[in-house]
Amino acid sequence: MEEIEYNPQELMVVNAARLLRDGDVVFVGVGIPNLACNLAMRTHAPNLQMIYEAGVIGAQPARLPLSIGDPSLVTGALSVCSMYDIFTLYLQRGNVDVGFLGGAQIDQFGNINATVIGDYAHPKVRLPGSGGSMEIAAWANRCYIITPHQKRRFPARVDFRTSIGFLTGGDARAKTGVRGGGPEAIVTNLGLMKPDETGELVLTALHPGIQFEQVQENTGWAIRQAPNCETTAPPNPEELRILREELDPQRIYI
Amino acid sequence: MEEIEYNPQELMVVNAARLLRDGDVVFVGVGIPNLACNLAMRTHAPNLQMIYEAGVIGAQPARLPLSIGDPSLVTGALSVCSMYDIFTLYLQRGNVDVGFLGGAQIDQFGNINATVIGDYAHPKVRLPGSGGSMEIAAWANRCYIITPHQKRRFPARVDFRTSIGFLTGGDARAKTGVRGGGPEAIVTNLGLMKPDETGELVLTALHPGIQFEQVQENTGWAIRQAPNCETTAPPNPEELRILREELDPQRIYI
Amino acid sequence: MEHTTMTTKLISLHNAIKKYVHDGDLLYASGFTHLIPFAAGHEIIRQGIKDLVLARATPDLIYDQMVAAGCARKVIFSYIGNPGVGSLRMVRAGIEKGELEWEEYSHFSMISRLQAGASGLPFMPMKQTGAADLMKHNPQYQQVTDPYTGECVIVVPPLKPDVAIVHVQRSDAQGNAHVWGILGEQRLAAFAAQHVILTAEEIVDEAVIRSDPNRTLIPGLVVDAVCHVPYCAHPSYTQGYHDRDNDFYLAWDEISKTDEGIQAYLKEWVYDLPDRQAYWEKLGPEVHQRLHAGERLSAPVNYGEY
Amino acid sequence: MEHTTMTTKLISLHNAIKKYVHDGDLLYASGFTHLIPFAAGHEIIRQGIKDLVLARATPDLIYDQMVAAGCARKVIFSYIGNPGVGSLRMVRAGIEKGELEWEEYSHFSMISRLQAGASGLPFMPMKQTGAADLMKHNPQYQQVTDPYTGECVIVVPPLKPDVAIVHVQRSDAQGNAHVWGILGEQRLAAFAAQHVILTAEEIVDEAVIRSDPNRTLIPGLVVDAVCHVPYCAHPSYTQGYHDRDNDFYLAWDEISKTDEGIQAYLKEWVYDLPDRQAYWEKLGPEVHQRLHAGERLSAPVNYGEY
Repeated sequence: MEEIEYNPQELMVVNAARLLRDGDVVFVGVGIPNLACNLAMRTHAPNLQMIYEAGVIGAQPARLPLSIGDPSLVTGALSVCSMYDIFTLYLQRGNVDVGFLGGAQIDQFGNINATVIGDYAHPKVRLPGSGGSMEIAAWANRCYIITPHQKRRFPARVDFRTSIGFLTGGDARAKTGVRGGGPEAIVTNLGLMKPDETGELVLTALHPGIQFEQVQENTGWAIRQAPNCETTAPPNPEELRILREELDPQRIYI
Repeated sequence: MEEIEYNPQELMVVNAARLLRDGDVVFVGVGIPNLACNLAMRTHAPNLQMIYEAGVIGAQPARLPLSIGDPSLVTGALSVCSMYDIFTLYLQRGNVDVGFLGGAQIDQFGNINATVIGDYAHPKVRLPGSGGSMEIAAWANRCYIITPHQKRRFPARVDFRTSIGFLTGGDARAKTGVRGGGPEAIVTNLGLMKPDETGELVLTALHPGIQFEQVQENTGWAIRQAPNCETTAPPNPEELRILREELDPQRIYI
Repeated sequence: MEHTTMTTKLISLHNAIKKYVHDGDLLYASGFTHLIPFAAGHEIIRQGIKDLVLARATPDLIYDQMVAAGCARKVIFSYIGNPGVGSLRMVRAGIEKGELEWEEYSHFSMISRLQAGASGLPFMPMKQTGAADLMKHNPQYQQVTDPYTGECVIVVPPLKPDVAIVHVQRSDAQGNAHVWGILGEQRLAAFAAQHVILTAEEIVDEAVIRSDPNRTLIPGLVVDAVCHVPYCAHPSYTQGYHDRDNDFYLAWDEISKTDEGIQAYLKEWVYDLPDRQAYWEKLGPEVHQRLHAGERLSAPVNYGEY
Repeated sequence: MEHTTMTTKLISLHNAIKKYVHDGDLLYASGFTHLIPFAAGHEIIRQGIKDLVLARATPDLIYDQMVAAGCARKVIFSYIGNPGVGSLRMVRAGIEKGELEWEEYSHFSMISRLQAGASGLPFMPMKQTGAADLMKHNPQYQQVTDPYTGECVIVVPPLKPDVAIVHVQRSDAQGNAHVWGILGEQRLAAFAAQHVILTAEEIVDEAVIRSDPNRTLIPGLVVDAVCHVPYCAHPSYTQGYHDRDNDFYLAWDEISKTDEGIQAYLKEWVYDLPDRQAYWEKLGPEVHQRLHAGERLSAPVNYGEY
């Protein structure tokens, strides 16, 4: 069989898409998550529905949007509502199955920092802040994180918890009373991490050709490999064709 | 001068209309209050704005509506919103200057009963209940009541306080923390009652030809006459022309 | 999207009621004066469903008829009048005789319960109204202390109907629906409920819905069943489709004065008819003519092609 | 109504800002990505207004520019990014250097503050998010005990701007405005504020507004000033009128890398121009062409003639 070439972005999009289920209602951002949803819709999840925090349901954008408030998301959408409504009627109500999250730091328990590096009151680096991610992380039924695997992105502890994963592990998340299930998987360019029963992220899959050592080198804590750690199937030609020809022909994100 | 004839409904509409001020935003019901607002708009208050609890702002009905949810209120209105919005953004927020109230009983302190005659749990007569009047009475800047003057309608104490006037008088209303000013006048077919500084309703005006004794006979408490009790000016020909020719030519309410 | 293969949610009203409304359910048939789904109420009566808890801000004639037909064990309401006419005689008699349970609110607190239910919140706050009598009789009203001022704030808990029935002007086969005119509590009832039966005056292509997404107040993702039921709302009305039958609202006041009157009405207009189409035909051309809605079209807006 | 003699609220943006925006005010220039009133921000810069508290869920470039121009003492926000691009360098630098006060929320808690302000409520509740770090640093977050379950509920207090600036597609001379596309917090900001400056792409006859009352999200009764400002939102956009200038959002990331870059930009595009018309003309035909919005009209709805 001929070797199929793909880049790390394509690899992450394909693996994220495969995590989505048919019928999922997804609170989605621009960029990689948007591509993952669209790929899933064109393959195994035709009934997936995308919701944008800007208040858009069922967008059919004719182009890849730069921002989640792009006019192309609105024209031809199924429904557009106010921001208060999207956060209450959809997210807080429990109508969102999946949320995509990101941030500058993700820690051992899937907590995310998108707020500050250093001290909050006197930040070394001031980041954009929560946006909707505090609520998405808490209220979506399950969450996914897609991010390059770099040591600075995966510290043992985040400097600031903008949105929560499993806090300090164990029943810490459940005790807060948040309704959602928390991070279900982190998709990186090296593999997949998932929480174990204590909420600690462990490596559950490696991408083809990646060694565990590469993961450990790029992770800020002593990461454990799940006993049944798998190797992901490489992106298949159809997935890559859809991505390259239909979804991002100008290669903005891939 | 020729004697002008008018009926009690016309008299009440005209006197209620005169209480309205130019620019008032009025939370209005169907029937007599609706006529009063329209008459005020066509005479001294062209900038009066009508709001219906059904969520309609600035209606231009081509006919007199039977209900406050009539389709003729919607076609050609300035704005139509949900019920939650009309009660929050308009009424609770303080954007309503005037509310019109009614009920089966109004007592000495302007409290209204629209709920039950007799015991609440085992009612002798079950009335329709609050609708929006609990909130209108509390949150409109000022309220007016238009009602025929009958003893059974004006007991000393209402059987049930559906919406509040001045409760037991004094600072009782202020102590509840409600934002609105409470009933400012009760317009009847005999005259006008207004609260004195203790919140007790006193007779402040008699309609032409009416004697104080008639008011006392038709009131369930020993009503006091204000020292400066006036006689209202009779409906003038222009007011009556507008009412009869423009507003209610079929004489549904007048 | 073109390749979407969603199965349609279109089923008959008969089957939708059969599938989603069960004895003992908490039902919210929504619509403030406007869009009241009478056809659904009649179908529930025909199916002999019992022990329902009927919640509506304004029970209107629809619940008066359902109470008369023996469908209800309890009503939850904020105004039990026949708007502009007078009493709802059946609901009133049920309460006066102690045969019908009830739970009572003001309009805003009733709608706030739906807002809490639709928002996934444990309560919604409202300002003081000073009207303590009702609060004394309804323990659902509670107070919390405002942490900013120390003052008391009234709160009401979520209302979470088992089923909401929502009538709309036009919907696609997935239940994405355009609604206009008086909006009442339509949207909140749909989001608050566990299941949603949508009845629509027209079933339209998804492209019509997508041409004006801001008009889509009910999204298909909360809808379980989509039923094409023209004239569903009569004697209430559907803005732009037919007028409110004020004559019938006045007539019901007479009909409902006697048990015989009501039973004769239910037999003639509910039990002996198979569905709404037969009902509408039976009303006859004179009524159709009287309730005809003329044309006043909205000025279009441009969403732009991007 | 025909005989209505309301005086128009139409005034120039220059005069509206002069009249309603004062040093030290709490300002909310609304719009989530869409309808951001850049022209108003530029006019505030030109008038040299100082010490403003700038509140917006997403400060976007408009507040970055106002901070750069020295108009602000504090920002209140939930996301200080350049959407899809990266940082808001001026806001970020102000915070990192300790020269700009800030008060921070998540999107929903920020919008809930507006909802409370718009509703006349002392607070709005939200479910637990478990994200204690921000709540620890912002004492505006409080908790109350849910009287129904005994659990803790997060609450936020009302945000009551002195002035809101709201851009809309079309308005009549009284400020009754149709808005479509992404609605963000437009409506809430208008109702929450003490004063409202409305900028409109088009001033239309009242009859256009009345043809579609459900589209009127901002009623004239909360509006103080109506300003006719076409292209007010550039480089943000107005759905159906012009596209978002993504190129400029990318370019600002470069421009704002140096103080010289920013000052040169402000001189050329703000201080040296009298108004938005001059700005739009200066952008030139190529940009106009690039941002052209094609036509996709909404399917009309019938309100009926009753």
